[in-house]
Amino acid sequence: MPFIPHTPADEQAMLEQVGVDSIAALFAEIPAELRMGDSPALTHGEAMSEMAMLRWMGERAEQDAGLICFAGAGCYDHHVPAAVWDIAGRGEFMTAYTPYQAEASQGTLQLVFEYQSMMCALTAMDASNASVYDGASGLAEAILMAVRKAARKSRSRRVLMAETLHPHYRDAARNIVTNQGVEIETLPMAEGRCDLQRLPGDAPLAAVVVQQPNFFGLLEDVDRLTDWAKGQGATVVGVVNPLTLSVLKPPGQWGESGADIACGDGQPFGAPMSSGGPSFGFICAKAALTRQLPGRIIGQTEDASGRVGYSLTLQAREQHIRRGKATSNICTNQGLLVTAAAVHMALMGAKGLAAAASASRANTLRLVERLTAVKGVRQLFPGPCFHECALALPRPAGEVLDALLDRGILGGVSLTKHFPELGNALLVCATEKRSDNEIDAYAKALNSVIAG
Amino acid sequence: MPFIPHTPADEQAMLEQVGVDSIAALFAEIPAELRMGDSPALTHGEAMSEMAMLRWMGERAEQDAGLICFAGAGCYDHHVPAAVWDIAGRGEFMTAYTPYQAEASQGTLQLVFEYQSMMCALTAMDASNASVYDGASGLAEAILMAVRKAARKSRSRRVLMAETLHPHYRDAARNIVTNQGVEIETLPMAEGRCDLQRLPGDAPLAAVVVQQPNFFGLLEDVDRLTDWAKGQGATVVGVVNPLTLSVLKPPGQWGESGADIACGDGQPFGAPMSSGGPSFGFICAKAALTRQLPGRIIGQTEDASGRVGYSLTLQAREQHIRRGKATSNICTNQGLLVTAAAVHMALMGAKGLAAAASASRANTLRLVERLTAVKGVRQLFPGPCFHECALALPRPAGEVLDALLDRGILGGVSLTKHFPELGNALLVCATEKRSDNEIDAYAKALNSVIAG
Amino acid sequence: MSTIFDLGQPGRNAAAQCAGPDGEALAGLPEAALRTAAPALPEVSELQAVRHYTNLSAKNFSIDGQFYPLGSCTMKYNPRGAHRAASLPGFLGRHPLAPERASQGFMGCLFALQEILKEVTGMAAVSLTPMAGAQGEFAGVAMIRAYHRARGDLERHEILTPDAAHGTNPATAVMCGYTVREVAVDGNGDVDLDALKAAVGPQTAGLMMTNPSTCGVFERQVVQIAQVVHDAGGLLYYDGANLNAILGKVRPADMGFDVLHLNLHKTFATPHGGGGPGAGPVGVGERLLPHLPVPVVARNEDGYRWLTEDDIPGTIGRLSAFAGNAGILLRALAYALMLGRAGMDRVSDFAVLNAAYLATRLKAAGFELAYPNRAATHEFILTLAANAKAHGVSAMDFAKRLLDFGIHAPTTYFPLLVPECFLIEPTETECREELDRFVDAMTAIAEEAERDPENLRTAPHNLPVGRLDDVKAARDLKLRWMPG
Amino acid sequence: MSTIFDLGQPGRNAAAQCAGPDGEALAGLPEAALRTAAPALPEVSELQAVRHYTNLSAKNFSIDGQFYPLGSCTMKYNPRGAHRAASLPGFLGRHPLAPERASQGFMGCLFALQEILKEVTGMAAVSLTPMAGAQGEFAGVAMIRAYHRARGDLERHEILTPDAAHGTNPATAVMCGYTVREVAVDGNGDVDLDALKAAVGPQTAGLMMTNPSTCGVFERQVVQIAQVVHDAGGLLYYDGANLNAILGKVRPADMGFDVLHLNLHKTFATPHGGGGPGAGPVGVGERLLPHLPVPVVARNEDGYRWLTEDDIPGTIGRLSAFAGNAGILLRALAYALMLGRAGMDRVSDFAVLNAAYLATRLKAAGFELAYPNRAATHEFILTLAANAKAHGVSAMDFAKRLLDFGIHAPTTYFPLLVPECFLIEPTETECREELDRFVDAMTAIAEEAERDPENLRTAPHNLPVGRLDDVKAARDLKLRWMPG
Ligand SMILES: Cc1ncc(COP(=O)(O)O)c(C=O)c1O
Ligand SMILES: Cc1ncc(COP(=O)(O)O)c(C=O)c1O
Repeated sequence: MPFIPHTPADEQAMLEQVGVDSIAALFAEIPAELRMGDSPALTHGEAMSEMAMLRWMGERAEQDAGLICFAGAGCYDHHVPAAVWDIAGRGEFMTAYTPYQAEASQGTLQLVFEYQSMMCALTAMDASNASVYDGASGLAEAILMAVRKAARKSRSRRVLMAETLHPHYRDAARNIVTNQGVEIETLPMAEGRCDLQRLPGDAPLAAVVVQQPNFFGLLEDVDRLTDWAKGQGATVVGVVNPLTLSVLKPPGQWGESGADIACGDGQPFGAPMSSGGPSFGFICAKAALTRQLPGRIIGQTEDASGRVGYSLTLQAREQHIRRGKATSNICTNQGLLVTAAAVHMALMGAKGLAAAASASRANTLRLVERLTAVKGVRQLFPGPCFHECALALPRPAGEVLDALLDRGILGGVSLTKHFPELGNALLVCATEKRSDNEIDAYAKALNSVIAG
Repeated sequence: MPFIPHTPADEQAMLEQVGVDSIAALFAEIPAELRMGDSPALTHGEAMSEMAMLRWMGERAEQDAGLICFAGAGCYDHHVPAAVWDIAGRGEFMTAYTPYQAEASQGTLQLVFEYQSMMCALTAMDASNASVYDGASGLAEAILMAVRKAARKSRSRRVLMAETLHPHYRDAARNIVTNQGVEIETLPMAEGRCDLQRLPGDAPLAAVVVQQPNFFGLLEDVDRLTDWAKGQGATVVGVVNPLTLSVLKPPGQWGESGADIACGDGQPFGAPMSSGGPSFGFICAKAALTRQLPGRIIGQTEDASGRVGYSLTLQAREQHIRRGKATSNICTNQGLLVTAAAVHMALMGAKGLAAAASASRANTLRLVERLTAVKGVRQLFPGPCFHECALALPRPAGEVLDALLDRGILGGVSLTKHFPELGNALLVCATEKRSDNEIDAYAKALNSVIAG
Repeated sequence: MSTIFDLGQPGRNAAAQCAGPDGEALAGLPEAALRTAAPALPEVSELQAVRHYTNLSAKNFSIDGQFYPLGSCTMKYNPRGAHRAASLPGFLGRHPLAPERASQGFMGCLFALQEILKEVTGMAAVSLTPMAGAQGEFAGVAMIRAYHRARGDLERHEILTPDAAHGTNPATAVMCGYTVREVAVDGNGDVDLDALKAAVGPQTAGLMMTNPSTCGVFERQVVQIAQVVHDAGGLLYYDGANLNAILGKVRPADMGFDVLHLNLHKTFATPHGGGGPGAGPVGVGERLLPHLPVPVVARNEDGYRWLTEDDIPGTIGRLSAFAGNAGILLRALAYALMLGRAGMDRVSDFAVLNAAYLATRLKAAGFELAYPNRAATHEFILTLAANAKAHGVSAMDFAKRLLDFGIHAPTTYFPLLVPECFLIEPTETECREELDRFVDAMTAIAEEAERDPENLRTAPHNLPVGRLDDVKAARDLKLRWMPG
Repeated sequence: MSTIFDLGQPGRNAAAQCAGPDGEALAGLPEAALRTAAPALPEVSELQAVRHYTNLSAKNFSIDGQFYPLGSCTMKYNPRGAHRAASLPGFLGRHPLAPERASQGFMGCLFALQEILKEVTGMAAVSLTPMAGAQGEFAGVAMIRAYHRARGDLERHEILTPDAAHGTNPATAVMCGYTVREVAVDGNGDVDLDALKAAVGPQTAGLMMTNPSTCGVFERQVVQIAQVVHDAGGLLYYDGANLNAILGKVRPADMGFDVLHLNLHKTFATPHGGGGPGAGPVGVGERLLPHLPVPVVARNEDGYRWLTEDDIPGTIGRLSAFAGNAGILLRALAYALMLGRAGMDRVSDFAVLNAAYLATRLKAAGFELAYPNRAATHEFILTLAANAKAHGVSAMDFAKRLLDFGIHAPTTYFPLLVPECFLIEPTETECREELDRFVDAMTAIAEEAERDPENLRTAPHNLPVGRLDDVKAARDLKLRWMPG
């Protein structure tokens, strides 16, 4: 019996102890008419051995494998130091539960405390939680924080969101927060960046949400946006790629007094692409918002003899204590990915992260240079991009991507679905992992696709 | 500086403490004329980052990858439960040294004690060491054990080795033991098995070496061979594939009183093929030979308060104590592979090992059936084989193997080099990992190669 | 233990991880957009980092190291083979936005999992995208909301839950814009049917409950409850956290539920990771089909394809950037494949046998069951109220002392309605000897409670730290490392 | 802790690992060849096995967990990246007998490693096949033997070693059929040149030594020694265990050595695995080229190919079934690639700086250096004889007490000629703070030796077991688990 240790003798002895004569008898309280009957209506078949399962899944994994990845759009093919998952994959981290029993969970607790410290350093914020699901759902939580804050002042439930924000983030956040009557408005873009000419001026805003670098890989004028938003009494939410914060100004320092909340997806810190999950969402905030944070937070404390230790703190924000009055319903978070991220940051250090960010940008610049040398391909928007860039193609992006697949290349992400008005637009990215050869191969392939 | 933690400030402070003004000064005792000079004569180039190194090695690994393996001949493509290397790869096992400090090494020590117990159970022997390098060099050690034993009785240095033994084992053992004046004679084969008609009868023998199943996958009459050899006063050394011992009679029970030494390669227990290494050699012996064993042996003992613990024992056999009088020069062994093997055996249990052995045999039988359906291909020797089988081909084995490579198949091992007298002979093997589809693919490919 | 920050020295780093162009890669970026000082991250060598985190890990209890009978959490063995499967390069290297044509292997896996989950729940369709149980609850309640709205039924503003419900249930209802009304549970752990009848009305959007309930007993009136709620026009939400008790025995659909989530990190054995990640797929009956969250995988002659907003116009939409915790879904599928049809049934067989055995033995050892007249399901509740009264020791003290025995404490003080409560869930992957060890430890602690209660109150004694001061943690907030 | 056997129950198993045809697969095999009873292997569940070995692992010191200044063993950080590289599926899945055409990637790696090792040693050729240092020694001495025999020089039956030599040196000589004569080392750790001159003669096949010597000092007369041995017709063997001290500084070939082995598990940072595996490649000068053990990788226009007995007819032959510890060789190559040319040089820079710093600080703390007039190399020796005399505590007691501080003990009682000896090798991958911690611990122990020597004699006190009775282990031999 896979994963069940009971021998027939165990089973017999245990049934005797319980005082019943069959396992079926243990289910006597279930009304008979509800029972599935003797043979469960499952059709998925005979048990596979581990070996057979690995073969079955291996065949499927193999089917999709081997593309050279030039897609980004919120999920990036960065190098992960080998030590990261050797550590995070240790049973002590991987198979522990949420650290409810602090004394038996100091490993996870101290690690998350260290993670919180690192994230605060990167974002220039005062507090970090222990993770939310991902960047998109995390943005929803950040908005709800702002709305709760506004409830005590302007009572506004209006949120202004940049059109240059990742469209999936916009969708997910909207799908979540509108259930609570939050209204989302869009700050339109001009040439791929927030149109500072079209800032609304009428009613109070609970929050303004800006992404840096934005969905197109372009840099927003976050200082001006922050200052303007603060002038409107809004909470400023910066959606950031944490890797870029190794070289870009941290949200806590945007404008005169900094954004109030920094959130985003931690995928660039140790999470393989893995079809987009698991990664983790992070939320960091200025001190005034600490008690509005959703989810777990770890604090440092002591035992009776003064030894330093760590435990879950401010639990009165959480569902298991406050139930309907909690700051969020989140319970299980993305702990193991935070473990990986902490080890990743410790191994990379500020220097390693800056090197990876810079190398990604250098590769993307080279890629753009090579691709725009192909006839009919040009950079879609003016201005410097970071490590993603939108291109205009002479043919529909979907067709081009399809043809590139035949050449073993995942050529980027088509912008057609979310931005049809941009024409044949493609978002490309080359991380530090892309070699010159791979970049050349892409350029060659694109050339032949477009010529052909 | 990769892997070196010193900052310039560290370096400076440490040099001051030492009282020298440069690192170069620390090497002052090295005669100047011997020094390599300022720039070392290394040409292998600039340091690669971990990422660049993984790309470089990844490209090379990829070059050789993807063949479906039907080769055996001492190295087998068995399934290794995922847990095996998740455990063996833990830093606590992988980055420890030989357990000289027993109290700080109970993990490794108890595990090896358990390993020794498992190997004794499988081989029906009384004692096991903690490993030697591999099956072939281990055989040399076993022969030297027998010779040392004989030195106290017959003083014979003659060893009779079956021709049906793996030719690489014969070579390696000969290369090692002849330095000590040991003479190796060969027991010839008939139809792929030891020729019982041609047993020598003249002079005393120190040892007789038989492999079961033999190199061709055939079963020897180990009972008769053992009884005969014992009658000659020889120590009987059984070279065995430990996986097959899950179903085959253990060496300790061969004949009337059992073989004296069982040795072989532990690769089928948790070691990936990995170009043939690292795996490990095991040596188990009857009680009378315990003190002749080479290498580390773990014993159970106690501390002052009666707690059970484990430590290296019978160290007076070893080079670090006995120097020139040691039973062997072995120091570093193949510990981590023993770790993997112990976990492997614990996870598989007797039942799992028997299942893997049986499935390997079933697959090999199916393979042989399918391949011998190809015109001109036949089983080379009569009699049942275990999970390897020698085939006669209508064309040179090397050519056939080469053509199979183009079809993604590693079709086995050519016997031409070591047994030219056998003609176009090929040794094939299908472990439990080979699927019906893969076996069919091989048959189809062979058909087209031979027809073509 | 020092923090990783304390181990650093200015300028130290793991050089093999620092590969990048020097300087000019940032050329062209506006000065104002750049960071002026490097972030204060750890500055350690690779060995220091590896050693630090290796040693930190040793301070955790985990399934791989300890018995972990944490009620409601289903801490069962997490097969390493499933981890291996999900870690295959083809899966780890797949970009979430890779075209369908280059994703058939992955999508085939998701489809297979959807089908398996449909079968074990009896629901009409499944969406795998929610990233944990609570997000599944959110999706479920949002669908209930969408359903009522789609019918123009706009007055329903209330979600009912048993008062024993898990905290995520009311919290979720609120996140979906509902108010919550709690319904009492009776002395046998069943919902008070009269109270329920009194509570339902035209304001009722739905009821959220789990079965077996959080009291560790099977809700016998589930059919009646469904009737009452349905009659009032509400829908029934099934919190799948307790599915381990009934896998292969009863399908939530057959109990009358309209929508549910599953916790794959519980029932389907994916590791909890010290807090996550999990996966909380939702299943729906016919009524909620039009509102299923996207993406979902469909199959047609040409293979697998994603269903999006275009295919399900009434969808509540996407809830995350991509398609949920794909890697966790793959682990759950691997587990399901290794169990097979018969294995599903055995999960509940032995989960319940283990709980029943443990309950019986603890009772025989003198402990008080909270619901002595009820059969244990996959979990059961002890109340230590008598011990508390007699010796001034709390369930918390018992819990902390258990840690000293190398056993993780059961869930304490949940559900809140049972005083000094221990919610105990052994799971099917623990062997009898381990359960016996638990009984021995509990017995020893109960004896100690008489002899030396102070030793319980100051426990644990054998762990890296003694009992931690939670009040201080919340009062003198230290949420990040500070130099010096 | 229980053994894995004690955890079992008849009939229990990890069922997901039991896949095979029932019964008839063995049909056709002679009854007499079959086993009559299943072997008494553990009968445990998968969780039991994982938990047992996870918890066992916690009872080990290791580089990943502790400072491990074990002299002569070079316990440096084992890069995880190198482990990852060697674990690439293309490497793990390669069959050793795959044809050359399907092995160019792997063979290219071996060739690259051969070249790097040639460069750092100055030797003319390298064979990677020996599986550890001692097998490298065997190969080296066997080549010396083959050399003399090939020249018809059959009378040379003796190998010289310094009396401080590592035990494998004399043991190897004997395995190669030689007798051993030990040459005294003087009070400064150098070989006594006069004693050497007296010892050499027509019977001398060669001399085995390492440099820096096992006394932790650089043998300054190495050129003279080489001269003496060569003049007598003998060859010089270099034991590469101490190469960490001179990497990038001096090449053994330039010191006059004819043949050597390297311990890649020391100098090239491959993990020691709790005992192994290692890799002990041999390098040779021109004279021994004809005798190199096979296989070796060569490169020509068409790519890489194996050199075998056919190419090197004078070879001492193969020493193992295949091509040595391939996976370890790949790790060493990965390490060398990450160091690059400059990194090689830095290894000895900082290995020596760390040792010199530690020696200086320990001396300042009152400890006695065995060779106070000599510069430390990558390692150095303390003699605790004074402490032993004054307080009745031995180097062993110091060693055991160090374990209580979470520091692995240095090598004790080797080399034997230094009384109460601690051979200390910090390696270059440890940071200064760790060295300081070692000094603090030693200082505290030395103080304790005065105050409470019994506490040293009964150490360790903080480990899973107290000091183990080695005498009992050897007397009441228990080498395997027995039921009940
Ligand atoms: C009964 C119950 N419902 C819901 C949840 C929430 O699930 P998750 O933690 O996956 O969000 C839990 C988790 O502990 C639970 O026990
Ligand atoms: C000086 C010296 N020579 C030789 C050896 C033997 O090397 P190995 O253990 O790799 O066989 C060692 C190992 O400890 C050593 O320290």
